Amino acid sequence: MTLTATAKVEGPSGCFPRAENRCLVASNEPMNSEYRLMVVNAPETGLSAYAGQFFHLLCPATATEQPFLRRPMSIYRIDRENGQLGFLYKVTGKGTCALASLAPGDELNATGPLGVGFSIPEGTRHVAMIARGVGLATLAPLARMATVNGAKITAILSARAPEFLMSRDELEAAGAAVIEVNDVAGNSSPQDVTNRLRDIHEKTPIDFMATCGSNRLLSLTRELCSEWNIPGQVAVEAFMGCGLGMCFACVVPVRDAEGKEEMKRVCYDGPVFGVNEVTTW
Amino acid sequence: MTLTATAKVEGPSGCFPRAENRCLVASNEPMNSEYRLMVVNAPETGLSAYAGQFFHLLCPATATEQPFLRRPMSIYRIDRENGQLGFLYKVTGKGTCALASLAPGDELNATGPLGVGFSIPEGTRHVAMIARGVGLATLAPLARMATVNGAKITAILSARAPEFLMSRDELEAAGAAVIEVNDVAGNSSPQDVTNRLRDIHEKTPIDFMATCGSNRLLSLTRELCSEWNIPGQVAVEAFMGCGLGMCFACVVPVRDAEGKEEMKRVCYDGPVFGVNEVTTW
Amino acid sequence: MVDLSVTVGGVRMANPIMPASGSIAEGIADVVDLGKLGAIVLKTITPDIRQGVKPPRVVEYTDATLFSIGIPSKGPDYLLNHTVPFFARFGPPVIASISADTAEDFGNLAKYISDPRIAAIEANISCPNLRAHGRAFGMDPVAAAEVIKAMKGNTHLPVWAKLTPNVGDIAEIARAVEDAGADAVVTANAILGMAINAETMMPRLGNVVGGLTGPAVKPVILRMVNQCAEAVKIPVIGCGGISTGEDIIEYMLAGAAAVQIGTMNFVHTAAMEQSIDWVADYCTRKNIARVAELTGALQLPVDQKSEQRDAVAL
Amino acid sequence: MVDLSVTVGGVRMANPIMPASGSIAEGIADVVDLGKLGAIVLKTITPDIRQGVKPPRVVEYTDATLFSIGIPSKGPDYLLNHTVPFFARFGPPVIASISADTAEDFGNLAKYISDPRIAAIEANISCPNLRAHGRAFGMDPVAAAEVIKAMKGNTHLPVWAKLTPNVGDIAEIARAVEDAGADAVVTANAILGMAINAETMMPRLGNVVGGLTGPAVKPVILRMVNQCAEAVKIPVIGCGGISTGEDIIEYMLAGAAAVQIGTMNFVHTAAMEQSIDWVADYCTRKNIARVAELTGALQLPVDQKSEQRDAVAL
Ligand SMILES: Cc1cc2nc3c(=O)[nH]c(=O)nc-3n(C[C@H](O)[C@H](O)[C@H](O)COP(=O)(O)OP(=O)(O)OC[C@H]3O[C@@H](n4cnc5c(N)ncnc54)[C@H](O)[C@@H]3O)c2cc1C
Ligand SMILES: Cc1cc2nc3c(=O)[nH]c(=O)nc-3n(C[C@H](O)[C@H](O)[C@H](O)COP(=O)(O)OP(=O)(O)OC[C@H]3O[C@@H](n4cnc5c(N)ncnc54)[C@H](O)[C@@H]3O)c2cc1C
Ligand SMILES: Cc1cc2nc3c(=O)[nH]c(=O)nc-3n(C[C@H](O)[C@H](O)[C@H](O)COP(=O)(O)O)c2cc1C
Ligand SMILES: Cc1cc2nc3c(=O)[nH]c(=O)nc-3n(C[C@H](O)[C@H](O)[C@H](O)COP(=O)(O)O)c2cc1C
Ligand code: FES
Ligand code: FES
Repeated sequence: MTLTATAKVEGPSGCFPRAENRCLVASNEPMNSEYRLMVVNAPETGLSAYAGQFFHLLCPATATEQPFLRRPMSIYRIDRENGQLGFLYKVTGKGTCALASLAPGDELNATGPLGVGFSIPEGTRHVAMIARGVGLATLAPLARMATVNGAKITAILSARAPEFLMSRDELEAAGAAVIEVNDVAGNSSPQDVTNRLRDIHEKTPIDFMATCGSNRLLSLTRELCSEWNIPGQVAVEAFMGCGLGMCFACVVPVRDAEGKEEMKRVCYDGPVFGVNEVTTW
Repeated sequence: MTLTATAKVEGPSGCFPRAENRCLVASNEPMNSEYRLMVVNAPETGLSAYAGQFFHLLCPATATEQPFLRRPMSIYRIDRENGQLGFLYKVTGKGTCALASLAPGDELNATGPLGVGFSIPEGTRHVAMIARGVGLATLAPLARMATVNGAKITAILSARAPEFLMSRDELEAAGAAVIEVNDVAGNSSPQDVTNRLRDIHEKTPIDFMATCGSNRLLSLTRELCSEWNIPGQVAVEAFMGCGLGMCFACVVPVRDAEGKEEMKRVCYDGPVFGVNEVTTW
Repeated sequence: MVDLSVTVGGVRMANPIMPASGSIAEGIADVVDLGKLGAIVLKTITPDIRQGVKPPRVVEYTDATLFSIGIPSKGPDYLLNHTVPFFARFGPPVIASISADTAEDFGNLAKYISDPRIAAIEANISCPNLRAHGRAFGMDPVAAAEVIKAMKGNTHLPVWAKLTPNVGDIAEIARAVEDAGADAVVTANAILGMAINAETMMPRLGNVVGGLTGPAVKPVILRMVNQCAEAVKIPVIGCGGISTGEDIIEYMLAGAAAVQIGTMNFVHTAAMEQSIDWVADYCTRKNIARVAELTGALQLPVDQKSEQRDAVAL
Repeated sequence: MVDLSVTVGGVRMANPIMPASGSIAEGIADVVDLGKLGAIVLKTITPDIRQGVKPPRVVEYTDATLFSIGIPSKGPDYLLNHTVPFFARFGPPVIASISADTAEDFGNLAKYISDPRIAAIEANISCPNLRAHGRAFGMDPVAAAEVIKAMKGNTHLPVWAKLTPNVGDIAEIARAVEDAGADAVVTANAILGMAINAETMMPRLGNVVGGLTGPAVKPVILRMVNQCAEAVKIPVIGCGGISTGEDIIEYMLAGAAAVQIGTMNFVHTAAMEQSIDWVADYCTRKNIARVAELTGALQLPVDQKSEQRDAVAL
């Protein structure tokens, strides 16, 4: 048995587990030159989100951008006490530029929670998560999920340069041991990270791994998982149309245990898959 | 000979008498519950406008409105000393709502000056103008044009109710004698206005009339002009595509002296026509 | 109380609003009360199992999308054992949609899925006809009619012909399928389009071409609905570019008996429910007792009737 | 320095950018330096004098317009005595555009206006063919070919065939006009559309239907340009939905040898000039010596070539 869908445990009991949540922006501040954190006050349904799920955000029209489709954003912070959700996003193009224009008090229409998130197998003692870039946003709530389940968590955060490292505080508050690596310091190569993980595993055996945000980190996670014979999960990204499993735009090839490939929907069958299920993305 | 196109006298001498003027909004304030006055700092080409001409305004995209085409607005104020243009506009739909969102310091892209405006025949001694609603915006600069040409000007301003009357100061500053009538007071019927004009004409003969903004005012102007055998002009409105005489969307039937009808472009052949040229609009 | 019910191509519906094929799946039931819809139209299935085309599968425009999915299909057994039971429990009539490589295969598939839980079968004839070098069945009146005949000969369920807009004269195709026995036409599927990335010099879609859908196509499809409604006696179901109740009224005035909403379900899951309410309010406000009265109620000024209607004169 | 020049359908141009027929008139010379354009395409004229259709003549969408003008025309004498001299003085080649009710009239008009100041004649075959109940010449390969043959038999000037997009298979029409001797095809005119006002229950256009133009039509016309370029050897001129230099690159990659900009001239008079600069910068940045190299340079991943290209599979 695995512990999945926190929503099913803590979420609202109505028949509509997902909704177009009309949230109110509480803050929307830059974290560094590329990333912003948007915190919103969300209705009950929105707050039933758990790690690895995402919301499909309606990006407002601005003088320069009129995004038509919604944009998927992982849930970065779930603060049920204060009724708030947080999204950590990189300002990339049309949609995220438009999101960046939202001011406190503005409405954010957020459909969700969507997708199948992380599920930490029962009895897990030590979770290792490895995130880079946007992947951080996706993995952050996993720390609290692990802690709640009585597991220890080690988080390796990777970035181009130290100034792009984020969320140490967020993660430590959730009980994670945080290790930061970056390209400038030269300690973020797959080999370096693998060595670090071997050291950690030596001291406190890792029995579950999670990753997101880089193909190279996925490869090394997959290798270590198979070496140590433990489960591992990855959150996958894809261009989305609907976010609700309806349009089949977001498919990736997923391999079952027998190696048979099938196109699966990142938004509905994922975004979290087993590290061995995902081939390329 | 008639005195037309002030632009040709005072305008810039370059080969491009019209331009996409990049103006800066100086102010954009409500005048009453329906109308706003936008004053912008305009480049030289824009300032060559004269009474009866218009600009084709690019309306900014907002969260709720994305107007695609430009919107035509008569030039309401030409302040060459301060390098400013003024537009008096009624907030009606998409485009004008979007205009209303502009704040001081924002850019307004205004193509113009466009069209053929009023031309006061040389030797004119007494101009009578009759305006209602939006027509006021179009006729206001005529007062200064008349004054500059040494003519006296009487302006009859008509409105639904006294609170919708505007521009008395603007007109008086330009040297006009202003008479206000409105539906609530019950002195704005065509009959009442005609009687007023007859009285005025009796004292100081009117030798040119101009009108805009109401079919009924056009009819009475046409009748008085033919009765007194004086010229009269009217500024006409039409839905526009390009504003530059290129798309032929803005046509109205125009009758020549022999009564032959031809479709003419309001934006290029007009918007000002002789009162006898225009049939319906 | 306004009577919103309509009977369209053998199917009685509580209101004229349904999803377009391929625009909903099980996931929508987590968000929307499907019981309120006029009908529930399922995604097209094929006789075989298909994975669809290579991603990327979507390109976005200001108010349109270009999708190329390639009709992934789990086949007829999955439809009957999973999809139909899942949707049938909500109440509204369930409309299946099928596609196949040949007219005979359309017929066989229609027979195979003829099931009392299905209220009608939509024939997606926008898909490639293997016998005509991959041109859509719906581009040719003869091929389109053959599909409908093959289906009508194999099922007692009503058959709706979903036309492709990628034709010169859609009325001709509508007449052909009417003559072949179709119970309604759905006008229309997506408009064939292409997107290129100037920087990479490559197509933006894995499949190079895709179907343009969403608000931007409304003027084109509205014109086609009007042309079909003038050409045939069977009901016309409007589909393409509809996002609001106001759009629905426009389609009905142009001649549609009912409508389908597609892409807008991806952006606003509430679009269908909200537009049902809007249509009801409109009828109340306009004193229209039965929504069905709106069908074809467009007012043409007398002198407009004779003008150029079949060609662009700019 | 990038070589922007192209030779298209018998006309040498300094760059591949020109206005679409009907999108400029004398007024633009007050704002834009016409000397910079690749060519100057004039509005369509007819043999007779016409006033056009009843207003309203334009409806606006988020990024498109629906115009119905009806080709007001002052006839060929006005063209030769006023329009041509006005535009010829700016330098770029002047392209006339003609339309008529029958193929013979196209031929006669072409002959009448064959004048050394005109570099080529565009045949606007989107207009109604009186012999085919008002359906456009361009909807039928035979009628389209007849028009081109009639013109080619009557003038030594190059003839460009401006196709209508309101067809199922535009490549077929392109091949027909190529066989008939056309020197280039222009792909394409406006897409037939309709607009209804739900409140008044009336059409929004005086002529009921009109032509959809502007950015929203780009994916559809881009696909048609690609289909035409694959079908014929004569140059294809892309027209429809172009507003920026980036759009022009996309059209050239899809197979266009040159492009025409229409509706965008109404919104941004600077659109053509700015896009010439953008294209030059793009070529410099990409190390492309001659803009003509871009024509048809779209990169197709190998495995994309075999996929479904002629039908929508969603
Ligand atoms: C499940 C999921 C969770 C995500 N979580 C986060 C997050 O927490 N923080 C964050 O910064 N980003 C996240 N992303 C990526 C984010 O959705 C994209 O960066 C965003 O859509 C880019 O939109 P844009 O308009 O700013 O960029 P543009 O590049 O202008 O987008 C253009 C088009 O490409 C699509 N697109 C571009 N990049 C992506 C992408 N990576 N994934 C999906 N569609 C894309 C957009 O939808 C749009 O249609 C997530 C993606 C997925 C699928
Ligand atoms: C030469 C000229 C001068 C004008 N001067 C003024 C002025 O000084 N002050 C003022 O308040 N108004 C003026 N108008 C009218 C003004 O242009 C319209 O009120 C405005 O275009 C409405 O746009 P909207 O988007 O707010 O309204 P909407 O009703 O949302 O417009 C919808 C569509 O209708 C068109 N449209 C609607 N009404 C008109 C109209 N009367 N004329 C042209 N197109 C219209 C718009 O272009 C648009 O395409 C003038 C019109 C013309 C032709
Ligand atoms: C992602 C997607 C998938 C679709 N799948 C199908 C399908 O399986 N069968 C079908 O007949 N039409 C399909 N369509 C077309 C829609 O049913 C509809 O005809 C089209 O989207 C136009 O409507 P719209 O503008 O409201 O989206 C699909 C459209 C989209 C966008
Ligand atoms: C107002 C208007 C008038 C037009 N007049 C003509 C015309 O006279 N002859 C012609 O061949 N095309 C005419 N067209 C079509 C354009 O030349 C062009 O094919 C179409 O607008 C698509 O290009 P666009 O999307 O860049 O506008 C006209 C288009 C518009 C909008
Ligand atoms: S985004 Fe539509 S199915 Fe995943
Ligand atoms: S608005 Fe285009 S000609 Fe007047």
